[in-house]
Amino acid sequence: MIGLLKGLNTTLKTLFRRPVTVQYPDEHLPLAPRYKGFPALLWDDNVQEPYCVGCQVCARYCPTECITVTMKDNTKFKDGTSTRKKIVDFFQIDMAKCIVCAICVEVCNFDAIVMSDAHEESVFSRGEMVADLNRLLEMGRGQEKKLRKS
Amino acid sequence: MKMEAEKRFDTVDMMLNMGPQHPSTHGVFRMVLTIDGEKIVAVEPHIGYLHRGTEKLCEGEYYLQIVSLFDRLDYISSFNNELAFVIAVEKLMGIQVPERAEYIRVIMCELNRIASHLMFYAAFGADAGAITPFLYAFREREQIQSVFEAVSGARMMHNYFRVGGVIEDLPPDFGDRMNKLIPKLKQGIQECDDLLTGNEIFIARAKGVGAISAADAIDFGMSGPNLRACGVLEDIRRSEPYSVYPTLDFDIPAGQNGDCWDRYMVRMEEMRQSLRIVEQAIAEMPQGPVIAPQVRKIVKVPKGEVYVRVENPRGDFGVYLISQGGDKPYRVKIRGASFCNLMTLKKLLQQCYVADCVVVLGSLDIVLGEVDR
Amino acid sequence: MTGELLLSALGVVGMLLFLTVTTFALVWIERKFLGHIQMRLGPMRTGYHGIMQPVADALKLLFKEDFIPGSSDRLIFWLAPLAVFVPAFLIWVSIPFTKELVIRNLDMGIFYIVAVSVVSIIGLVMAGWGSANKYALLGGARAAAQLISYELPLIMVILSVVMLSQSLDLKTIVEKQAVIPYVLLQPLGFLIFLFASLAEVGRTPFDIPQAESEVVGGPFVEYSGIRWSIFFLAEYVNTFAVGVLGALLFLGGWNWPLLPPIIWILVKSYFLVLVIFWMRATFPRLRIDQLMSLAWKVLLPLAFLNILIVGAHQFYRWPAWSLSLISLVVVLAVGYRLRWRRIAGTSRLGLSLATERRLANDRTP
Amino acid sequence: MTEHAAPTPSAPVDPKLELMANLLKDIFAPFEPEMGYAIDEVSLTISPKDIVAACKLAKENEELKFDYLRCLSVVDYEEHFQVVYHLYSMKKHHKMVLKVNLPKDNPRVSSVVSVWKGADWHEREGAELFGVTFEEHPNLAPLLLYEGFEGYPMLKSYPLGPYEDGS
Repeated sequence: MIGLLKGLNTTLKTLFRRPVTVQYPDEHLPLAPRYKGFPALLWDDNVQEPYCVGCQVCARYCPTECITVTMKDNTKFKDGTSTRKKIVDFFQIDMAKCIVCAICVEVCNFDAIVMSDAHEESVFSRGEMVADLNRLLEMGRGQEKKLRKS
Repeated sequence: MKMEAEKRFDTVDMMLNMGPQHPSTHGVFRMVLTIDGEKIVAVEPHIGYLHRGTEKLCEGEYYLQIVSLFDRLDYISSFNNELAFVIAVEKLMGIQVPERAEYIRVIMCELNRIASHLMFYAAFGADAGAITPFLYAFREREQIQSVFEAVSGARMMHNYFRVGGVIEDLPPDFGDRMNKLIPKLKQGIQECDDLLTGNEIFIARAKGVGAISAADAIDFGMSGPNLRACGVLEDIRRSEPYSVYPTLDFDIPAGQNGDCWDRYMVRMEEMRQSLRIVEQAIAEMPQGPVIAPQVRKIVKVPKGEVYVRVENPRGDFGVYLISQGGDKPYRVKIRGASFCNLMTLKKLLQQCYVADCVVVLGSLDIVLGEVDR
Repeated sequence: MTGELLLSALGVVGMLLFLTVTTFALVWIERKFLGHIQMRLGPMRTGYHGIMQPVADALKLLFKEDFIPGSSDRLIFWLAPLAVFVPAFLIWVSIPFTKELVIRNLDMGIFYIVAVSVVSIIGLVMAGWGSANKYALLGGARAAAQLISYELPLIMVILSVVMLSQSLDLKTIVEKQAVIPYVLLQPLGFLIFLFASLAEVGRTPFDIPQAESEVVGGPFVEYSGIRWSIFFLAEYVNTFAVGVLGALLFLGGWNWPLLPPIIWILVKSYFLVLVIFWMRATFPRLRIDQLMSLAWKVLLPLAFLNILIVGAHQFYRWPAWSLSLISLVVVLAVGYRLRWRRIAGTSRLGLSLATERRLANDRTP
Repeated sequence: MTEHAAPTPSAPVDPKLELMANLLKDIFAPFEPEMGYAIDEVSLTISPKDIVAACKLAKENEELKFDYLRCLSVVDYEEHFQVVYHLYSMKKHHKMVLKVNLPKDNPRVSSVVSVWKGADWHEREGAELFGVTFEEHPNLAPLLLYEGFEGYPMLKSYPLGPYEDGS
């Protein structure tokens, strides 16, 4: 009988404690600074172009092969405004396949890709889960702080 | 010879298919029970619903990528799985891991063990029919997971350990977080204990149910808390020590009867011991680099083979790694702890009731990701 | 004659409305109460702190597809909810809330209530059989075994109350408790009543027929939408009936001073219901064989003992305090025995310090 | 590309390992084992026909007492299959590896379920994923793959293709 009463006492005590949950869509728990959301691309504000040169190392090391990249010659290099000979032409991440492992960030030699804070990316069809270059750059806006300096 | 009337009252056994969509088969496990009323006559486990061919996948992936696959085996205790794999690669390459990295690994693994055992507590309580233990345990687990998030950036599937160390040092506020977390966890575990452990109904449900002898358990390849509940003092952290466990002081709890109750009690005590380890490790952690300097991003492993096992929260998690040189392994065999623990189910469920079968399965604490691989 | 009939009809309609509202209130209270015990908020979206949640749930259930499994026994499947629902509501005809507020007070009111409430067992068995589902069948069989077993101690303990009050009329029973509620006279009887009636309505720790983790809802596993909600309604009405009956039989009904009688009876009933919810939040579930042995080996002998004590008390005209003393002693003795068994049955954890154990590599073969 | 299993350094580095190796060499002498060394354990390659006898010996010998089967793996090498038995002793706290090589066509080996019950599912898995037949196994039914799966997916010859959606 003692154990039963002890259990009742425990539940009675927690009855008057503050709930630990929050009202989710209205209230968000703070994300950790290192939080790994979906990957996003960064924008080089100095030259007005992406950092990504389309070298495909992330695509090669992605465990789920969710990244597709191609590169092209950088027109700004000819103008002399940019130091990048090549620049990303086409970049696509299938967020439905992405397992958020951050290997792409780890292998990137140009600090061009970053794990953003984006995590509430639910959509109504699988096709919408495929993010193109513009959307990735949009997601990466203001996310430079998340770049792991290693 | 039976009377005619008697024959008319003959009963037949009923086949009951439990799972893969059943609330208490802990994922996609299926067992076919043959029951006589409420008594179980025979049981046939069926696995494979979560088979993703991880071993085959490993053969086609770089060492860097495989760590992320190992996260997804025993997804409740990802850190421990990662550890097994990186230790295997390090042994083959002969890498000395910096001490700070070893301590970080141990802290993460032990926190993960607590989180995993809390998950066990939650599910076990729910299996026995109590609803509040689930929420209590998840409340505590949540705090641990936010520490994981701060350290590795992910609450589960961390992908944090690397061959030669860890990917990144601890965040600057780690000490503060742990100072806050440890007393809270202690209190939380005590609360969980108060809620369920002494409860007479719970004792009646767990005590003497699903017992197995030590000899049988070893024969079946049972390991971890399940084996220790039979009274075998076997813990790989002690018997085949890895990382910095030899320098840390902790006890190995063991039960006596090998029944559900002992399995429960061993895990409850292990949580406290893990907290002890975490406290020591934080106190003794040196400064320094967190990854061995000779390790490059693209890991090339020399020819050789190694079998490494670590004490996963569920038991003996083994990795048999064969390399023929190059940047991809030749063969990776994963020995899941739950895979072997689950083999005993047939033995454990002899002469049990239908209600017991749920409790016994819960007490084994299987994770299907590791069973099916 | 017509006037009386009209009045009765009005009373029945009023009672139905009252019970529906009560169910809504209970659902909301249970969810909030459980939520806060588990340190979460419970429903928050619909209205102030989710007060309209039961209404939203009811609407959702009403508009769900009415699904009947193909291989089910259609007639039985269709009849089962009614067989559970009708007795659950019938008993309210003779339950008095205050001296005046009752549809039709019967001289043998408590007898009628016990007799009618037993019928709902059949409904559960029908649901289990008609669903053509093995889980439902198991649940139905469990329900039949459990409800019949617990009927006995329940009736026995009600009998002891009847012996004390010398009446089967609920009004008289309550009036006899004007000074001392029977819970003080027979704590043992009250506890037996509580446990037996918990088992009767299938609430934790006796929710074995429904057992979510074993038979996934038992007899109701194939039911959905409106049919399921009828079972649900009946369950909550029965829970409330346990609260009201407990208040009437043991807590002195509407009998306390200061507040109006109707408030008192509601306060007492809701208090008992809250205790039931509280137990639900705390306890695991018993196993079916343990449940049976509890009924036949513990509760039934205790109920007989209770009758014996009350009988002796009535026959020898002992003072009232002696009855409560004896009853209390028995309660403590049973509690102590349970505690003693706990200590004896619990293995002490063999904690072994394995630090100094010789390690694998130190061993020379 | 490859000749045999793993590289076998000519001699063990660790003296304890050498002691263990000598002991095993003595005990398993009747089976004419081929000694090899993994990083920290001794491996013995024996003939497939002896496997059950060798396992029984390993389990029952007073000095060995290998009562715990750590792992049973099948490896698909270029010339042969290899079944690897990782053993461990809970009583003596030492370990060893037993290996048998099976031919590529019609690989057959006796089951060791009679020695360690824990070999059961490992062998079923090996049979299903590699096509190795474990003779005298009580129930060599498929374990992991879905019903009607064709082929042995863990073979090196089975392509590691891209993920294909079933729909």
